[in-house]
Amino acid sequence: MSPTERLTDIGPPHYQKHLPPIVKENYGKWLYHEIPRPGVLVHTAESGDKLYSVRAGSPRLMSIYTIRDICDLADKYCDGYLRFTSRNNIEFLLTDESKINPLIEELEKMDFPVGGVGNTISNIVHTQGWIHCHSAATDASGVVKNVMDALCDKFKSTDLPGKLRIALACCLNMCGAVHCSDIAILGIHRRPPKVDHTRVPSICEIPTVVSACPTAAIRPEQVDGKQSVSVNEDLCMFCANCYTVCPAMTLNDPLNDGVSIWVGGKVSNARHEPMFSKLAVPFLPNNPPMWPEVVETVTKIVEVWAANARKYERMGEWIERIGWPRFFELTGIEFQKEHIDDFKYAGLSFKRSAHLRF
Amino acid sequence: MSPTERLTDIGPPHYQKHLPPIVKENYGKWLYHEIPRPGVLVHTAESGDKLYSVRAGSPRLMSIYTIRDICDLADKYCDGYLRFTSRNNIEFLLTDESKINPLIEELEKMDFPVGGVGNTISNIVHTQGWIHCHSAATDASGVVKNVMDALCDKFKSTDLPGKLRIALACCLNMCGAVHCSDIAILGIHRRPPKVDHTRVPSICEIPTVVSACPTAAIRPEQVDGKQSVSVNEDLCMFCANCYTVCPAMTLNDPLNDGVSIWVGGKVSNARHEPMFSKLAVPFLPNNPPMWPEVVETVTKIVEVWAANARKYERMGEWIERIGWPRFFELTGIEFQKEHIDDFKYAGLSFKRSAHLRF
Amino acid sequence: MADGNPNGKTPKLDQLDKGPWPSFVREIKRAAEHNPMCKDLLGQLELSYEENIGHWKHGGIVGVFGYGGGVIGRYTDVPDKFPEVAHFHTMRINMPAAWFYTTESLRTICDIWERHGSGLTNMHGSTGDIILLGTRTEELEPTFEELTKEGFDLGGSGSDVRTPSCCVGPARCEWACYDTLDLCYDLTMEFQDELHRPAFPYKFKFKCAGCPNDCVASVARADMSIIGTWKDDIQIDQAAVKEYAEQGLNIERDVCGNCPAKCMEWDGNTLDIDNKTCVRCMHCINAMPKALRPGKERGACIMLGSKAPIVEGAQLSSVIIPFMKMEPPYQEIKDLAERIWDVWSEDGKSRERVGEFIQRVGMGNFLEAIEVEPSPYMVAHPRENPYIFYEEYFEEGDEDEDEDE
Amino acid sequence: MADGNPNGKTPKLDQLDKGPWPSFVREIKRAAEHNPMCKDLLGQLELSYEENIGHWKHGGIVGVFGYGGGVIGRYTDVPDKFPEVAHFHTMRINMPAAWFYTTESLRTICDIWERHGSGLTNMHGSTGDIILLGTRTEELEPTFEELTKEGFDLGGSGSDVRTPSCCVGPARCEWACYDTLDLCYDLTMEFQDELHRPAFPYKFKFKCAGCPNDCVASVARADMSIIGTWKDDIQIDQAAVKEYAEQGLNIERDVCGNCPAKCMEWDGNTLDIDNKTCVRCMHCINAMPKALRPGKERGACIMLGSKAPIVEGAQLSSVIIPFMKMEPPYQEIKDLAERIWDVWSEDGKSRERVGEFIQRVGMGNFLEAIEVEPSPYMVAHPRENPYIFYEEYFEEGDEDEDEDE
Ligand code: SRM
Ligand code: SRM
Ligand code: SRM
Ligand code: SRM
Ligand code: SF4
Ligand code: SF4
Ligand code: SF4
Ligand code: SF4
Ligand code: SF4
Ligand code: SF4
Ligand code: SF4
Ligand code: SF4
Repeated sequence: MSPTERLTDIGPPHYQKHLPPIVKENYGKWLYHEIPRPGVLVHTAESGDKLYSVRAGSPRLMSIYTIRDICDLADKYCDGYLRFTSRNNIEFLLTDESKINPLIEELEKMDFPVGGVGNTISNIVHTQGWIHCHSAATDASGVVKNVMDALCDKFKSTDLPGKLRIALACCLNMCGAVHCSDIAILGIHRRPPKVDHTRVPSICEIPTVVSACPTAAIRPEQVDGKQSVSVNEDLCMFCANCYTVCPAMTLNDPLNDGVSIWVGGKVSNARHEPMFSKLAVPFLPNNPPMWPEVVETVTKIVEVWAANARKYERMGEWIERIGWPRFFELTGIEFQKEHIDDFKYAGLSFKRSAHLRF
Repeated sequence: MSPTERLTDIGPPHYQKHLPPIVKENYGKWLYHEIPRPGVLVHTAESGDKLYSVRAGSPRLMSIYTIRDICDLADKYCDGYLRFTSRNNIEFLLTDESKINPLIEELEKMDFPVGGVGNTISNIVHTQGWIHCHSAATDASGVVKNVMDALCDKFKSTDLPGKLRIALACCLNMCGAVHCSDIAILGIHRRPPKVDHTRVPSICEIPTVVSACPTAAIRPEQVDGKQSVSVNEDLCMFCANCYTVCPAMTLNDPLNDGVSIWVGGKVSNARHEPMFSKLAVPFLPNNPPMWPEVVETVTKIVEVWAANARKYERMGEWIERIGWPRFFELTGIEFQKEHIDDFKYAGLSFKRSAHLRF
Repeated sequence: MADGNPNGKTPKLDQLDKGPWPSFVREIKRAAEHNPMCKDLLGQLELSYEENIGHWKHGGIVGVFGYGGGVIGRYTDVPDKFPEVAHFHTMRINMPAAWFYTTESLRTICDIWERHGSGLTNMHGSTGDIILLGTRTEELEPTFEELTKEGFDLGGSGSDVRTPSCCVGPARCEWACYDTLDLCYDLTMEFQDELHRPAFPYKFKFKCAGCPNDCVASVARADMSIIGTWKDDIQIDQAAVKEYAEQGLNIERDVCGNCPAKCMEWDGNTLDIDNKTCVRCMHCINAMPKALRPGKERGACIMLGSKAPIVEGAQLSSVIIPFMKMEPPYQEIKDLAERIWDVWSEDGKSRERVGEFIQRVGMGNFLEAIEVEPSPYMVAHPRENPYIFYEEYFEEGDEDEDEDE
Repeated sequence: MADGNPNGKTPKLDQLDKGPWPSFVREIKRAAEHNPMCKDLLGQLELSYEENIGHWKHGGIVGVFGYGGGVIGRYTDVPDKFPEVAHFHTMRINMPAAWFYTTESLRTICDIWERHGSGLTNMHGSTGDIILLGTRTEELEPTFEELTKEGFDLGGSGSDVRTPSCCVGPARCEWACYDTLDLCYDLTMEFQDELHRPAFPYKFKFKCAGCPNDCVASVARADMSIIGTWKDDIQIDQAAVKEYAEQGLNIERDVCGNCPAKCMEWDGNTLDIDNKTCVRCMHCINAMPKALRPGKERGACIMLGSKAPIVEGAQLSSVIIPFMKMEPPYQEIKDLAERIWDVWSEDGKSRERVGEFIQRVGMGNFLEAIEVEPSPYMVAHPRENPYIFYEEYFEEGDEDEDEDE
């Protein structure tokens, strides 16, 4: 058939079609909110109407069968409306307060934890990993499952100093935009690309490959008569940008791929301006299916923060107050050469004052 | 004569030879200090001894005849001891309190202003300018004289919010290390080097010249048979580093050389960490002998700060509290394209949050 | 079957089938009961867990007719072992603004995906799309046809406008300073062509947050971050403030003490805010939602350029327009976006995000090109280095006249 | 004479011969009464004031026998007009530590300069030297000979150790955390050869400040900045604190309120400092010198790398050793300096300051080379970008063993 007969460029359905009546009626007229119990929000409107949101954790990777179960719940308790959050949690929108507890009971029977509201740990924003991406240095879903299993009680509580946002990205492309998270889990390579000289000439554009390298580690090179490239391994910091533009330069390496941990980022403007996450642990091994080293490290950091931070202090704000030397001391993490920036802006991250805590 | 007979490598005289007895006796045993009147410090030692320091402003460029006058005063009032400060002021060290006022009277008769102590404007750290340097984009002594004439009363007072440090450098080499001053006056060029192709080949090392340029604006070039260089004017930002290594590439330009004004730097660790000065005014003309535009601008900035800053607030701390938009509003200085960084770290100086004051 | 799962066993993955957090393994197994693709997906994943390496080939270009984006091609590198995932493409479906759904529309999508795909999804992808995870090339077009009939369209991928997203905003939040859902929807519809037909140097993302809390992390991951704010004074209900105090909130320490602008004073009776100094960070409002509210003169701050680290290092968006009214038809922001695209498409290098482009050409030059006046709001502070590309200078003879450009 | 000063007149400069601030013009005129060089200096300066341009040629290399530094060669570019400044070299004389003088020694220098030079000086140069301003090449050696006889030596210039300087410190300051004068003198004597005979890629400056107030601006203009500090608790005299309060100092607002670490509490009776959080900024001590004093466990923080902007942009020094005891013979810091010089001289490019060198090779590599362990004290924060040059990795076969280097 010809494109003219096809529907294209229709865009998403209009949001209003998907808003529950109470939202339509009080749209833009909300007055304030409260948190009556973990996982539940009550928003009160100028009209006096009250909207109850029950938030449940989700694995993000869901089968249509589970989605249908969720729809059944929404039909039963929310007149057929629900939403997802920007961190992939499920929100059930109720108008009848009395239905909250029954809904929560059913959710828990179905193994959906209720929480993630207020000063707590919410769901982990994450990416594809070995489920769907060619570029992954670690799995996403598996690591997330293990970490959330360990932190699930904190997801259900609201007694942390402030919000704690964890994100995971399985490679430096950082689809999870983990670079501004309280705790970031980042898949990393540690070996240079293996150049497949038989395929480079046919499937890669040499100039593109060469210019893709931020450290100019890649040079054009003749390999038995054919145009290919060579990599100066000393200049390579394993970003995999070359691989993104040239499938014949893979960095995946079962022995040396692994996970790095970053801390102290935030995006909200509340109190402190947005901050990037900073390197906490340069390398932890991929150790499926449980990734115990990752779980242990993340849990330790969370606990030290929870025990020491003041009310409202996000991870980065807390560390700024106590200083990095104390952070490493309290978490028992070893400070290494890798922690010191040596990329473009390196000098600006050096300690350029005598403000010292002993 | 042969070097063996000569005295060399003897270094400076031992400092102890130049310390007044009261200093020797109380060396390292000072307890506290007070500021009994503008320009005077009293240091009390554990022994109870009191040392009175009277600080006088100096032009820094002094003839031996004036130095001898100063020595006469030191002989008369200080048993033949005196010192200079890190900002080129003269300090008379007295043990007899009753001699303070007579000394100050004599100093004022000799046109030496007494002050610079406490929360005040001290002497202007500066450089050679047209008095002695080939590289100068403006004069040093002349500008300093005019600015200090205008601010002399503030040198003599102690009622400013905090210390205010002004420095001048006559070119980007910044011998005055003006880059961390509350107010910096910086001589600047605005036109690319004029390459003298007749001299470059003979007196300059082409590779050195080429590599001296931070923006890679300089290329080797054959000019009527001889090796010389060409400058891509679009890439030139007038730093004059090429001129420093190659006298045949002068940037001095009577029409376009001038002065830029920078604000908000500090070096002490008191309260805020050390800060670089930031661009306030990109260009003011060289207008000798009085440099009225420079004097007016600096005075205006000082007055706005003095009127608005809180106790202890240095220029940069004050601006950080009120925000840059308000600084430009209060001083009436126009914000231009030039104010926005476009060098190496540019992006880091952009406003990367929604922290906005309206 | 292959090593990795002798006769379909997945001992490693099975260990993730338990624990308090909902299990993605259980989801795949559940789908595997109906769909062989998912069985092989499990098998391949078990193999990855054994070998510590992924088994997907570098994506090939596949898609639906007339679109340049919306589909991510994916093929296994062990087709002999797992033939069912020989093709395993994902489709990105543009979600409704703020991820509100009727169960009816969700079920419709599930039904379509049951007919044409693996039955697995991501609710949602990091950009915000509904991710339909895993299908064969020949199923793309039919799936697309059914989706569009039901009123759904593909999202972005490749060098195009990516699916815009927004926070829940006015739909359920008392702090929304503009209508995030409406702007998000309006921009998405206005730029359908740019979204489906990649014509830029690289991807371009819009994210709309209703206030400085930035609940869609726009400042970190949108080429254009639109963050609600206000110009006038914070609305204070002093009585309600007192109530918070009585209920035990330490206003002095926890509210005033955390104010980044140090512009609040609490004398035990009244809360005083110096609104000229307030940086609109939201903290005090967050801490006392019943007592404080954003001002009434509302709009948004437009910021540009955030992105992940590849390849010049991660960037946060920075202010380009400190305050813009946000009302339909949103012409001002649309014009701004198009001026930016013109300049960037003209001079941007391939795979250079707009944030990297600005760094390379210089903010000052960029502003001139998009016809926006420089403002101190755009900088944390003016330049610290003296390397100024002066453009104005005197020529011999015009000492007395104005400077030349 | 030439235009610029027909028959010696200097109408422009004359306008700077008045005003409340001491006039450099008056100084030159005064010297001009005895020395023709100064007459021509005036004339040339008047010419510069008329033409808005300097009239000095790019310096040539002149000096005293056996030294590579200490003299700055200077020649006029209008010798026909001002023959007396055909040569106008400056000599840098190493000042006594902290610029203390007996009038006797000052007079001696004046007398020598009267015989051999213009009679003009800078008290002092920005690096700290006594600057003898203007003489002829043939006068350099005789001047040097007389100076050394009187116990004075030249300072540094060129790619050598520059004249170290220090704050007044223990000589007249209650806050000195180490003996700045003694360290300054000791380093100067220890490194005489490095000071007089340029052998480095570029200049290297030492500046010694007795406490974090940094009264010699060492953090901004020394390749090695040595800043006094303490490890234990700030000494508090509570009674004296109260006195300040009674005399009207608002301790809550002006002292505690300005504490960058927010680690002080004043209840109207006692001042409490959380010394584990205190960043040793000096503010509270500065504000109440009679009540507070630095702790007793004193030493210095060693910082590296500050410099002016040419050519990679200005730098501030950064922490390399957070705390070092500072006692004669100061072996530890001397060894550190020499290890740094070895590495820098070996691998540094020409005209690359040590701070720029560290940036180029990377702090981590630099630390390995100078044998200093990495410490979190060296950074404001760990890296933000994921571009890590991992050096350790596993080889096939050693899965279970430790990692290789
Ligand atoms: C539902 C959601 C918006 C959406 O469209 O989906 C949302 C909803 C609310 N956010 Fe948010 N935020 C949501 C993601 C975010 C994000 C984005 C993210 O996490 O990726 C941020 C930025 C986080 C960061 O800075 O890294 C975010 C930073 C905030 C803040 C600032 C917190 C802080 O102290 O930095 C507040 C204010 C507060 O919590 O007091 C806030 C407050 C709120 C309020 C109270 C707004 C309101 O009055 O309704 C809502 C309930 C808060 C809660 O869940 O505790 N919301 N909020 C998102 C729920 C995600 C989830 O499932 O957990
Ligand atoms: C004499 C001198 C040291 C020397 O060896 O010559 C000196 C002496 C003192 N300084 Fe300083 N400072 C001296 C240059 C500096 C410098 C360096 C400079 O200006 O180039 C600084 C760093 C300035 C900056 O941050 O840009 C400096 C930052 C301080 C501070 C921190 C002020 C602040 O709030 O940032 C204090 C503490 C205070 O003033 O309360 C201080 C305090 C002092 C005290 C009170 C120390 C003491 O107890 O004796 C001395 C008298 C202060 C005064 O003059 O008000 N001194 N002081 C220098 C006098 C220069 C002059 O003639 O004006
Ligand atoms: C599916 C998704 C991850 C997820 O599981 O949610 C994803 C998956 C991929 N991203 Fe992404 N990105 C996804 C959101 C993001 C985000 C987050 C966001 O949009 O808010 C980012 C960081 C923000 C940003 O744009 O900088 C992101 C930054 C990247 C980058 C780095 C771009 C850069 O300029 O730094 C790449 C590399 C590239 O573009 O070549 C990339 C490339 C990719 C590719 C196409 C792999 C590749 O190199 O071609 C991945 C396909 C995986 C697969 O097989 O399915 N993805 N990617 C997200 C899109 C789902 C959706 O449409 O909702
Ligand atoms: C005399 C003095 C200025 C003054 O009037 O006080 C001075 C004068 C010159 N400096 Fe300087 N510098 C002087 C202190 C400084 C300082 C301040 C300091 O040492 O604390 C700095 C900034 C700190 C630093 O070292 O970065 C300084 C940074 C420079 C630079 C830039 C160096 C850099 O790495 O960025 C140059 C250019 C060069 O070295 O080629 C320079 C070059 C020069 C030259 C030699 C000009 C040249 O390009 O060859 C000047 C000779 C002028 C003349 O004819 O007399 N001068 N120079 C200062 C030395 C007097 C003394 O010994 O006490
Ligand atoms: S982060 Fe990397 S590996 Fe993970 S989905 Fe994105 S591109 Fe793929
Ligand atoms: S991985 Fe990154 S640094 Fe290494 S060669 Fe490829 S592009 Fe260059
Ligand atoms: S700042 Fe420039 S012009 Fe001034 S003395 Fe230093 S080098 Fe010469
Ligand atoms: S002045 Fe600076 S930028 Fe211009 S050519 Fe010379 S070295 Fe390059
Ligand atoms: S960003 Fe602001 S308006 Fe939007 S949901 Fe979050 S708090 Fe509400
Ligand atoms: S919004 Fe933030 S800055 Fe403004 S008053 Fe409240 S806390 Fe302070
Ligand atoms: S630096 Fe510290 S010790 Fe030295 S003079 Fe200044 S205040 Fe005193
Ligand atoms: S020295 Fe500075 S940081 Fe420490 S307590 Fe005093 S003011 Fe606070």
